[in-house]
Parts: sequence; structure tokens; C-alpha cells
Amino acid sequence: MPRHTEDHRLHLLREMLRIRRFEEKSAELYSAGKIRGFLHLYIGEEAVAAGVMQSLAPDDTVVATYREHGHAIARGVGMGPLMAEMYGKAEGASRGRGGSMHIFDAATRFVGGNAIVGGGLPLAVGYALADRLRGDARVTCCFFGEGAVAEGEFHESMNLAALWGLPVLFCCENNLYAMGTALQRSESETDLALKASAYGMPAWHVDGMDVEAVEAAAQRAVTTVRGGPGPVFLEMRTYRFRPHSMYDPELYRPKEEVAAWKERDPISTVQATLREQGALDNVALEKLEDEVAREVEAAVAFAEAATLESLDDLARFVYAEGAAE
Amino acid sequence: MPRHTEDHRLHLLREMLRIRRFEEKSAELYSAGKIRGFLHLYIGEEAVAAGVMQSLAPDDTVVATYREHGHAIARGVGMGPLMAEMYGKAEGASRGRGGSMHIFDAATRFVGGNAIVGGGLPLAVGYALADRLRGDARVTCCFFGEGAVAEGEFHESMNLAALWGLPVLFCCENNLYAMGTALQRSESETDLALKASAYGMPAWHVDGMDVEAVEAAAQRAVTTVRGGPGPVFLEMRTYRFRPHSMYDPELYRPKEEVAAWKERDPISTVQATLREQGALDNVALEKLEDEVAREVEAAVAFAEAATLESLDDLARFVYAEGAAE
Amino acid sequence: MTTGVRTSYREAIRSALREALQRDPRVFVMGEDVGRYGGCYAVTKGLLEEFGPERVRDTPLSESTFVGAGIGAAMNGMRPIVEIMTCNFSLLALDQIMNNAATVSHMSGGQFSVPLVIRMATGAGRQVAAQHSHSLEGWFAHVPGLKVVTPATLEDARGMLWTALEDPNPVLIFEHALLYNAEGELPADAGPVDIDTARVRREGRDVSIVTYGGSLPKALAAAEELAQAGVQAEVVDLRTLRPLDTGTIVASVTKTHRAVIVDEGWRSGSISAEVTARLVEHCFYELDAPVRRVCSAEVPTPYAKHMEDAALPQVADIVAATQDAVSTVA
Amino acid sequence: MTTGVRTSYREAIRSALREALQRDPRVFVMGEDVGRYGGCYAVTKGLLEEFGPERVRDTPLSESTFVGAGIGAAMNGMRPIVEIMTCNFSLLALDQIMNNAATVSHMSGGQFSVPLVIRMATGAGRQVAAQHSHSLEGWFAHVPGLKVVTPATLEDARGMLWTALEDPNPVLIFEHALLYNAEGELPADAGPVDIDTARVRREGRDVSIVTYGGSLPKALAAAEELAQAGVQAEVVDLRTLRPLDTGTIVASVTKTHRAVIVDEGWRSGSISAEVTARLVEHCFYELDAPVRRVCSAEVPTPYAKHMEDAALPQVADIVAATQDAVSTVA
Ligand SMILES: Cc1ncc(C[n+]2csc(CCOP(=O)(O)OP(=O)(O)O)c2C)c(N)n1
Ligand SMILES: Cc1ncc(C[n+]2csc(CCOP(=O)(O)OP(=O)(O)O)c2C)c(N)n1
Ligand SMILES: [Mg+2]
Ligand SMILES: [Mg+2]
Repeated sequence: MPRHTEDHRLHLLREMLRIRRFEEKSAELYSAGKIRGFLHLYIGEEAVAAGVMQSLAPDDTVVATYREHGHAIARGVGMGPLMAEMYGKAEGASRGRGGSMHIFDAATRFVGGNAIVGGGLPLAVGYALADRLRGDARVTCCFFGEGAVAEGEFHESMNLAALWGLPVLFCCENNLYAMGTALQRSESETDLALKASAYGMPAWHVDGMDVEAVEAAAQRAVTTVRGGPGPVFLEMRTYRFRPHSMYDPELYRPKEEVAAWKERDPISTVQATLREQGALDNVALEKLEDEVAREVEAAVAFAEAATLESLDDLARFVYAEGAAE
Repeated sequence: MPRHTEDHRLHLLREMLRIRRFEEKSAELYSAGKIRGFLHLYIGEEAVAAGVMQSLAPDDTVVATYREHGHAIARGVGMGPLMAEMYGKAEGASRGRGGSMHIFDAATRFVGGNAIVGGGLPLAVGYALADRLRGDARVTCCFFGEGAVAEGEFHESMNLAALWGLPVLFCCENNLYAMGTALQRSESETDLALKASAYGMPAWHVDGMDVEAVEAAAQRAVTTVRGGPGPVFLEMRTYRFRPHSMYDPELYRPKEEVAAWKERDPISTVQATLREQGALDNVALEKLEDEVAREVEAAVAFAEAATLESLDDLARFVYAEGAAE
Repeated sequence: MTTGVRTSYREAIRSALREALQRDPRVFVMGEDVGRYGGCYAVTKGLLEEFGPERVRDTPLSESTFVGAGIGAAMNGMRPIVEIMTCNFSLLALDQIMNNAATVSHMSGGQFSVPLVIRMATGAGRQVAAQHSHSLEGWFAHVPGLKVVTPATLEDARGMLWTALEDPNPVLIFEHALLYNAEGELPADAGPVDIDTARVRREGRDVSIVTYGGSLPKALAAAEELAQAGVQAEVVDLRTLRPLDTGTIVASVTKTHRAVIVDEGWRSGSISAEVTARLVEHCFYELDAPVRRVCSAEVPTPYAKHMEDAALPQVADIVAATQDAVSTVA
Repeated sequence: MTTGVRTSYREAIRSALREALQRDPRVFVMGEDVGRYGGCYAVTKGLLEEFGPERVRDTPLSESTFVGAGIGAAMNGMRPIVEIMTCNFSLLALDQIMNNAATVSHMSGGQFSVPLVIRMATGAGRQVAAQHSHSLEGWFAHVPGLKVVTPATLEDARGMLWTALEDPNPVLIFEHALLYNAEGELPADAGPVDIDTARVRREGRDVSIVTYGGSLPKALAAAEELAQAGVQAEVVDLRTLRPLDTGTIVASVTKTHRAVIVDEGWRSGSISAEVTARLVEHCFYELDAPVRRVCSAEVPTPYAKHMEDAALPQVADIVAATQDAVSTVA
């Protein structure tokens, strides 16, 4: 059950701030040329990752997208390896081979960093199938955008998970746009939870800008999945405050719409609640911000100090090393 | 509107008999080694093709599956070229290159003969899109089995057709099995019309063993599609009396189930109605059977007399001849 | 070698599957109609009854997702054997195979691996026309991160699966549909075989015929016919198309100085091109004549028997190309 | 040739698209984010405003179906230009491309044709890692029934689309993402160009460097460098990978007697192998040295810049391979 104590609320705020500040720094480093390739920021959507992760156990699995810094940080992937990965360093989460879009971390069962829209869904079904076959009580939590709902793999994965009663939590991050394509230009039925329920699985939606609501919904969903058999679909209604990636001129959405959503910034909302409750004042917030800033700085320092993989190892890991156990 | 006159009923009976007898002969010729490759018989499902085709205009388009003899015959593709195609002859519908699974006929706008399950659905969407862009009032009628519903292309095509309001009639032939896989082992939601309606299009089902019911439902569906904008989904509940193909030992379904469905043979049903009405007696039936038999025999004779494509022309048509107009 | 038991290629694969299921609880088989139908080419027949529906799983028609689920299950500790009914349908799963199975190990810096086996039937010759007659094994061999094997003998049909399951990488097994009925003797205790070397199936000194899979019997028949005409052809079975065992091919051609490659893939960009390139790179100066290729005609496979026959490599084509190769004066 | 107008590769394609939409009411453009977003690489920017949403259609993320819909629309009389955002995502549409677009004409005995153009960005070099850096043009060139073109110059960027639209067959246009910003002069009235011949982009007598697409500028830079060192390299731009213009390649190598192939595809089974095989088949006795290949390393493209650079063909690699080729004594 969600723990709506002040301490927990502060924890949620901290988690969201960690994501926000990490990404603001990433954007800065991108402009400075330290980070390259595609960079997709999660800013505005922090409540989703922060809220959902509360409901998962260490043994559960997370499958994410290319917009996955938030998921990775909230899941407990170290900021140092994350940043080092974006620097392309050997100490990076994926040894510099993956970059921003392909963060992997076996220790926290964080399975990508998947940059083919919809491509992570079948993987999640397979993870859940393996758990089911072994009798492990794990949940596989799979994040994807509302844009992925139009892909055939979404359909096949929803059907297979429901048909076989597999423990998958389908977390659809509906931020209303897939690059420049608005939901109503991509789906004939824009009520995604309704759509999902046509697969015969429980499906509901939640305000993705309200971290406590997300946490509660995820908790309920995870409990349902763990009780089994079968998956649950959760639509999180959220919004990205930034462009799709660093290249996007954002021609497709009105500035007023962006402004209106920014009014609902999940971080400000929790801060306001905590202030009302008297659980947060300027001093406490500054301390919190300071701690987060130091964590981000340490990550940058780690990345800066990290080394480049030797080119002798270019082809390493194309094939797995050693025999399978 | 369906014309439930006796004449029309006799016409429907004739159409179904044409399919049935043609296919019985094909099975015989397959055993004799005259026809090779995969041969998928439509026997038992004739009411679907015969019923649906009544509602289509000559200018409409038909996209079918690899179990398409019934669709082709009811659409008006000549039995001679059809049989010659299965003989692999140059006078065959597809000049011997396609065989049973790839019957094409430009004259009747019969666009395959598609042997990748689900692969015809995007083509149908494209046909309808072209008509819409040009302002042609045509309908594209796309047949597929219930097995195809699990494929990603089904999902993508349903969504795109509904989203763009395209004139497609989706005809799902639910014969309960995809090879040996029963519907309940392939779909988490076995009410296919319900599933289809989640795309926001009208969807209903009909008894696929009752040719008049099929015709009425198809008529209504085609009228809806022509009225536009947007597609309609029609689930035809039917059954194949024969194995999936000539290789299938039919281990997966009980003999009793097959027997029970055979009781509902669409041909016997119409015959019984006509007899009750006094519109069909033994003499008339014999005459009808005789005419159909002669048509089938003529097709066989055509195929036997037809010639083999010259091997000099092996690579002909890999690329289209001449420039595009 | 213990005394042989009469068996077929189909049965050899089936017994390999059965043993894998018996040996390792992590192994399961999944694909369209592998269970109740009895398997597309009857390969998996009886396994459902023996191992139950959890380990022999009939899937819906969803190639991309059940292949992707195999990848996920492999990453999560299982040893799935996924069957794609025929390689023609693998096109629907290519995103999962190339973007996930082949990349995850490298892209994750070695944190994850994909010990997955994908079996598929391949090849033409049964008049099933353009959408059911592909030979895509050479094409798949282009992709780093995958292993591609093409058993041509009973021993390999039985043994390659074992080794593939022990491999920590995704291994694609292409079984030529025309081989399923091939019969012969196999030792009762036939076990794993390596999956990274080519093998000389017939010794010869005049010319090397390099081939694999469903074309091996044709190449051997051609060599037999050539022997009558006094030409001693060596027949090299590639066995594995990725990684390609350059050493064995080069050794053979260094001995014979002439090469003919037989490959059911469409000629342009087939594995026959890669073999040619390797020969040029590794033993150019040993070549006494241009390398010949006997491949499929560049047409979508036609249905009519005479056209299909003409489109595919035949024994007579191999004999002719080989005669041509040996008669070329350097 | 009228006086040139300064333009970019991106603008050349955009103006070709605009002209096509103006010229023929059957033409329409469809793909992910071609409209409101302004195009993935901004190629289609402004077309929505000019031609409206019916003719410049944003699609949902459904690669298989919008490509298949393009095939159907082409068969039904339209002239669709389908954009797959990058060739990495074409894997999701391969069934439609290989099983339908490439086969329908033959399989229907010539009753139908598929006058479809599919454009996609290809290639690496922007640190977008394993799932966004494929060079699949050579791989697609394996498939009969398709045409595969790879414009490397402004003139081809502008003119190939025109010709592709006039072709009754499915034509795949691969645009290397690193070329979009390339600038140069283009005659204001630049029109269609043929799409079935290779072209010599630089004359030379010592060695032929055969390449295409995004590697052409690298090959030309290498030739420049080699010229300083006294080596006169001829640079052949394949332009079209299917059908492959064997004649032009053979003519060049028959003159120079040495060949280096530069290809961003993964080495094994890339188009470089096919070019090698053709040289062996058509001018074996003209070759004074083994053919060299400069290709991508056989790894899923890594993100880190130094690793990505090392994985791709670079000017220095081309220079070294060419030096090596010319210094080999026959
Ligand atoms: C299969 C595929 N097609 C296209 C793309 C290019 N692309 C990257 S992100 C994206 C939009 C995805 O939108 P959504 O799923 O809603 O996620 P969001 O970016 O909004 O988080 C597109 C089209 C891709 N990566 N994969
Ligand atoms: C993509 C694909 N996967 C598998 C097959 C093999 N196959 C041919 S028919 C069939 C069953 C299709 O069932 P359904 O769609 O219900 O049609 P029905 O045969 O019952 O008419 C299968 C699995 C195929 N042709 N295409
Ligand atoms: Mg989105
Ligand atoms: Mg069925």
C-alpha cells in the first residue's frame, strides 16, 4: 500500500528531483558536446517513473524505452555509470556501447534502454514467461509511449500476455505525442485503457502528473499482477515539457498547451503539498536540492574521470564470452 | 438489399455448388498428382464467399487468402484459368507462377491469393486509400481467417483504416482453427466482433453457415462502408469440413465436432429451404448439378489442354514490363 | 562409433529436441502448431504428449512477439527453442532478431546474453511458390551477433541443436524442408557436434564444390557423376554460415585450385558471393580459374514444376559448372 | 547545363518531392512525422503546408501496414512515396517489402505491378548506436523484384526520385543521413537521371575504388590523398545496388587491374562481396591483385565516438587498402 506519510512524500520529491536535475545537466552537457547521439529527456514525466518504481521489488524486472533516464534513476541505476555511458566511457552502464538510448543494468534487472518503438514489449512478455515457467513470483514492468500502441508488437504482446496469463505490468506513458504525431492522429480509439481492456485484461488510467496517484495505481496494479494470473495495463496521462529530442523544433503543439501542462509540474505539486503540511520549508528544500546537485556533480565527475574503452575490445561482447551456464 | 426470391436462392445454391464441386475435383486431382504444392480447401465455408460476393459491385476490390478458390469462383474468376493455374500452366490465372495460393485476376479486381497470414490486410488498406484519394466510391473487401487476428498487421490495419476512415470491409472467416490452433488458444478475447469494435468501427458477427444471413449482413456492411467514412468488421462464424491442407492429420479437433458442423452444411440448408418452398425437386437439382459438373469438367479440360510457359520466360514479370503509365 | 540406428532427418531433430527437454528443465519449445497439430513438418510430433503444454507451447500467429518473447525468456535464464514454421515468416520477426537478439549482448556491454535457439524450415522444391520458398540462411548470415547453422546430415540434424543450446548466443538453425525425409544410419549415442567448422564430405583433388544444407545431396550426386567422367571433386559442407570457416574452404581450394559454390539463395548477394570474396582475399594466387556460382535464379520462386526446377540449382547445373571450372586453362 | 544554384542534398530531395507532388496528382507522401513534425531529417518540411494532409500523410507508428498500404495504393493506380524514417525500422516492414512488393508482379503473371517508391535514411556516424545505425541497402539488394538506389550526389538526390516514380517497380531509395547537409551547385532545371548505371566519379589508371552512397565522399577524399602520393585512383559510384551495373565496374577494373570496394555494410555478405564475385566472374584474368574490401566492422554499431569511428570505413582505411592493392605485385 502507498505510504502517504510526509517522509515518503519527501522521498518521492527527492526521486523526481534527482531525475529532473540529472536531465537538466544532461541537456547542458549535450549542448557542450560532451553527450552525443540522440538524447530524449523525461522532464515533466518524472512522476511516472518515480511513482511506479515504488511498487516494484528488487527482484522484479524493468523494461524501458529510449527515454529511460527517469526509469533508470528511479530504479536505482547509479547516476555515475549512467552519465559515463552518455559520455561513451568504459565505466558507463553499457561500457560506452549503448549511449543514452541503451542503458542496461543487470544488477537492478534494468533491461534497456530499447530504441525501437514497441520493441521492448515482446522482451517483457518473455521475461514474464520465464518467471512463470520457473515459478518465480516476479513482475515484469514494461514502459512504452502511447505511440507504441499503434505498432503490431503492442497488439501481439498484449494478446500473448493475457492469453498465457503472464505477470506483466504494461505501463503506457501517454504524453499525447509520438514525436510530432498527436494521439488522435495515431489511434482511432484514443481511450487507451478501453482499448487495452479489449484484450481481456484489467486496464485503468491515472493522472501521470500526480506522483502519489501514480504510486497508488501502480501499487494496485502490481498487487493484481502478483496475485495473478495475468497482466494489467496502466495508462499514465502525462506530458513532456521538452522537445522530443534535441533536434525537434516543436512545430506541432501550441505553446499554450505546453504552458498549461507546465502548470501541473509534478515536482511543484508535491512541493506545494509538503509546504502546506509544513513538512518542507526553503531551508529543507535547499538542502534537498543541494544533495541532489551533489549527486549529479559526482556523476559528472565520475564520467569525466572515466576512461575510453580500448579499441582492441571493439568486437568484445558481439558474442557472449564463455559458454552459457 | 438481399433479394430473397427463389431465383436468387437458387443462384446462391449454384454458387456454393460451383465452389464445392470445383474443390472436390481439385482434391481428386491433387491425389492424382496433377495439382501440387499446398492446397487449402474451402469446403464447408462456401456460404461466406457466395454470400459476401453478392453485395459487391464489379468495380469493388477483393483481397483474399491462400484458401481462396471459393472467393475467386464467387467473384467471377473463370474456373478454367483457376484450374489451369493449379496445373501450373501458362493459361493459368497467374500464368502458372502462383498456384493454388496465389490466384490473381485483374479483370475482376481479385488481388490474390495471399499466403502470408495477415499479409493481405495492409494491401486492402492501401487499395481503399487509393480509392479515397481519387474519390472513387469503391469498397475493398478483405478476407482473412480468425488466426490472422493475432498478427500485428491485423491491429495496424484495423487502426489505420478506422483512423483514416477508409472504405474497407474486413471479412473475418472464423472457422475456429488456425491450422491446429483453436481460437481460444490464440486469442485472449474470443469475441472477435467485440475486439474489432475497440478500434472504433462498426463490428458484428453472422452465422457463416447461412448463406442468406451472410448476404444480408454483407449487404448491410457494404452499404455502411459505401456511405462512409470508415470500415466495417464482419465476423463470419463458419467451419472447414476438411483438414487445413492436404497434409494435415487433424489430430486437434474431435470427430464429433466436425460431424456436428457438417449437419449445418450450408448447401444442404439452402437445398432444404428450396425443397420446402417447392422451388427445387430432384430433377431440378440434377440439372443444376449437371451444369456445375460440366463447368468443372470444362475447366479441367482447359487446364489439361493448356500449355507450359516457355522457360525462356522464367524471369519475365520479375520486373514489370514497360514503363508505368 | 557404435552401431547405427536407421532414422530420418526429421526423427534426428525430434530426438534432439526430446533429449534437450529431458536434459535441461530450462528448455522449452514454442511456436505455431508445435503441439496439438503435431508440428508443421511433424518434427515436434509427440512432444506435447510427453512434456505437456507448458514446455511445448502452441503460440498464436504472432511471429514478432513469440520470437521476442523467446529472446526475453533467454535473457531471463531459460533456454527457449523457438520454431518459426518456415523462414518465410521470419521476415515478420526480423526486428526482434536483428535489433534485439543480435545486439543485446554488445549493446549492454556484455551484461546480458541471449542463449536462444530459433529453428526454421527453409528452401524450395515443393511447388509452394513465391511466399513459401525462400532460402534466407545466407541472408541472415550477414548479421553480427547471430550464429547461423545449416545441418545437412543426420548427424548434424541431431547434434547441432545440442551445441546450439550450449551456446550463449542466438543460434538460428535452418532445416531444408526437402531433407526431413532423408534417411540413414545414426549412432544411437550420437551427441553434440561443433557448430563452427566446415567439413569435407568427399575428398577430391581437381575442384572444390562448396555448399551447405539442402544443396549438399545435390553436390554429392554431382561429384559422383563427375567421378564417372574422371573429375575428382572435393565437396565441402559449410555447415555454419556465420561464423564462416574460411580456413577449411581455403585449404580445400589451395589443394584443388578451382571452386564451384552451390547455394540455393538468390545469386546476387547470397552467401556464395561471400565465399567467393573470402577465396579472393585468402587464396587469390591459388585460383587457377574464376570461381563459379550455381545459385537460384533471381526470381520469386514460381509454382509450376518445370519453372521451379529451372529456378533452383540442379545436379546437372553443378556438373556443368564444375566441368567448366576444370576445363578452364589457367 | 544551366548555371547552378547552391543547394543541399536535403533540399534537392525536398524539391524533387515537391515537383513530383506538383506534376502528378497520383503522387502522395506518407510516413511517420512527414507532416506536422516537419520530417525526421527535415526533408519533407513545408510540404504539408503546400499540399495538405491528404497528400502529405502523417502515419501512426505502424511500419508494416503503412508500407503495405503503399503497395496496395500503388497496385491501385497511385504513385505513393512512402518514407520509412530510417532503414532500421524497415525490419518491421520486411514481410510487406519482400513477400508482397517484390513478388506481386511475377506471382500474378504480370497482371499487377507495384510502382512504389520507398525512401529511407541509412547509415551510421551520428553516435546513435546499434538500433539506429544500420546500412541495409546492400542487404535489400539481394531481393529480386526490388530496385535499390543510393544517391550520393545532389544531382542523384534530385533526379533519382523522378526516375523511380516513373519506374513500374518498387524502388527503394537509401539516403545516407550524413549526406543531408552536403552542399553544392545544382542546375536549376536538374531533371531525372537514370537509375540503372554506375558512374565513374573520378578517373584514374592505377586502381578502381568502387563505392556508393555515404562512402563516396570518403572514397573521393582518399583518392585525393592518394593522388598526392602519386597513385591515380578511379572512383566508381555504383549508384544503384540492384540491378548492379556489372559493365561499368568491369570496364574500370579491366583498365586499372586492381580494385578496392568501400561499403558501409557489415563486411560478411555485404554488397562488397557481390561486387567481388562479379569481378571474379567477369574479369578474373584482368585482376593483378586480390580485391580489397573496406567495410564496417562486424559489430552492432557502438555509441562511443572512438568506437563508432573505428567500426566504420574511414578515409585512412581506404587509403591504406588502396596503397596495399597497388603495391601488390602480380
Ligand atoms: C519502430 C520505430 N519507428 C520509429 C521510430 C522513431 N521514433 C523514435 S521515438 C518516436 C515516437 C514514439 O512516441 P511514444 O511511443 O509516444 O513515446 P514518447 O517519445 O512520447 O515517450 C518515433 C517515431 C523508432 N524509434 N522505432
Ligand atoms: C505469417 C504466417 N505464419 C504462419 C503461416 C502458416 N499458416 C498458413 S495457414 C495458417 C493458419 C491460418 O489460420 P486462419 O487465419 O484462421 O485461416 P484458415 O486457414 O483457418 O482459413 C498458418 C499458421 C503463414 N502462412 N503465414
Ligand atoms: Mg508519446
Ligand atoms: Mg481459421
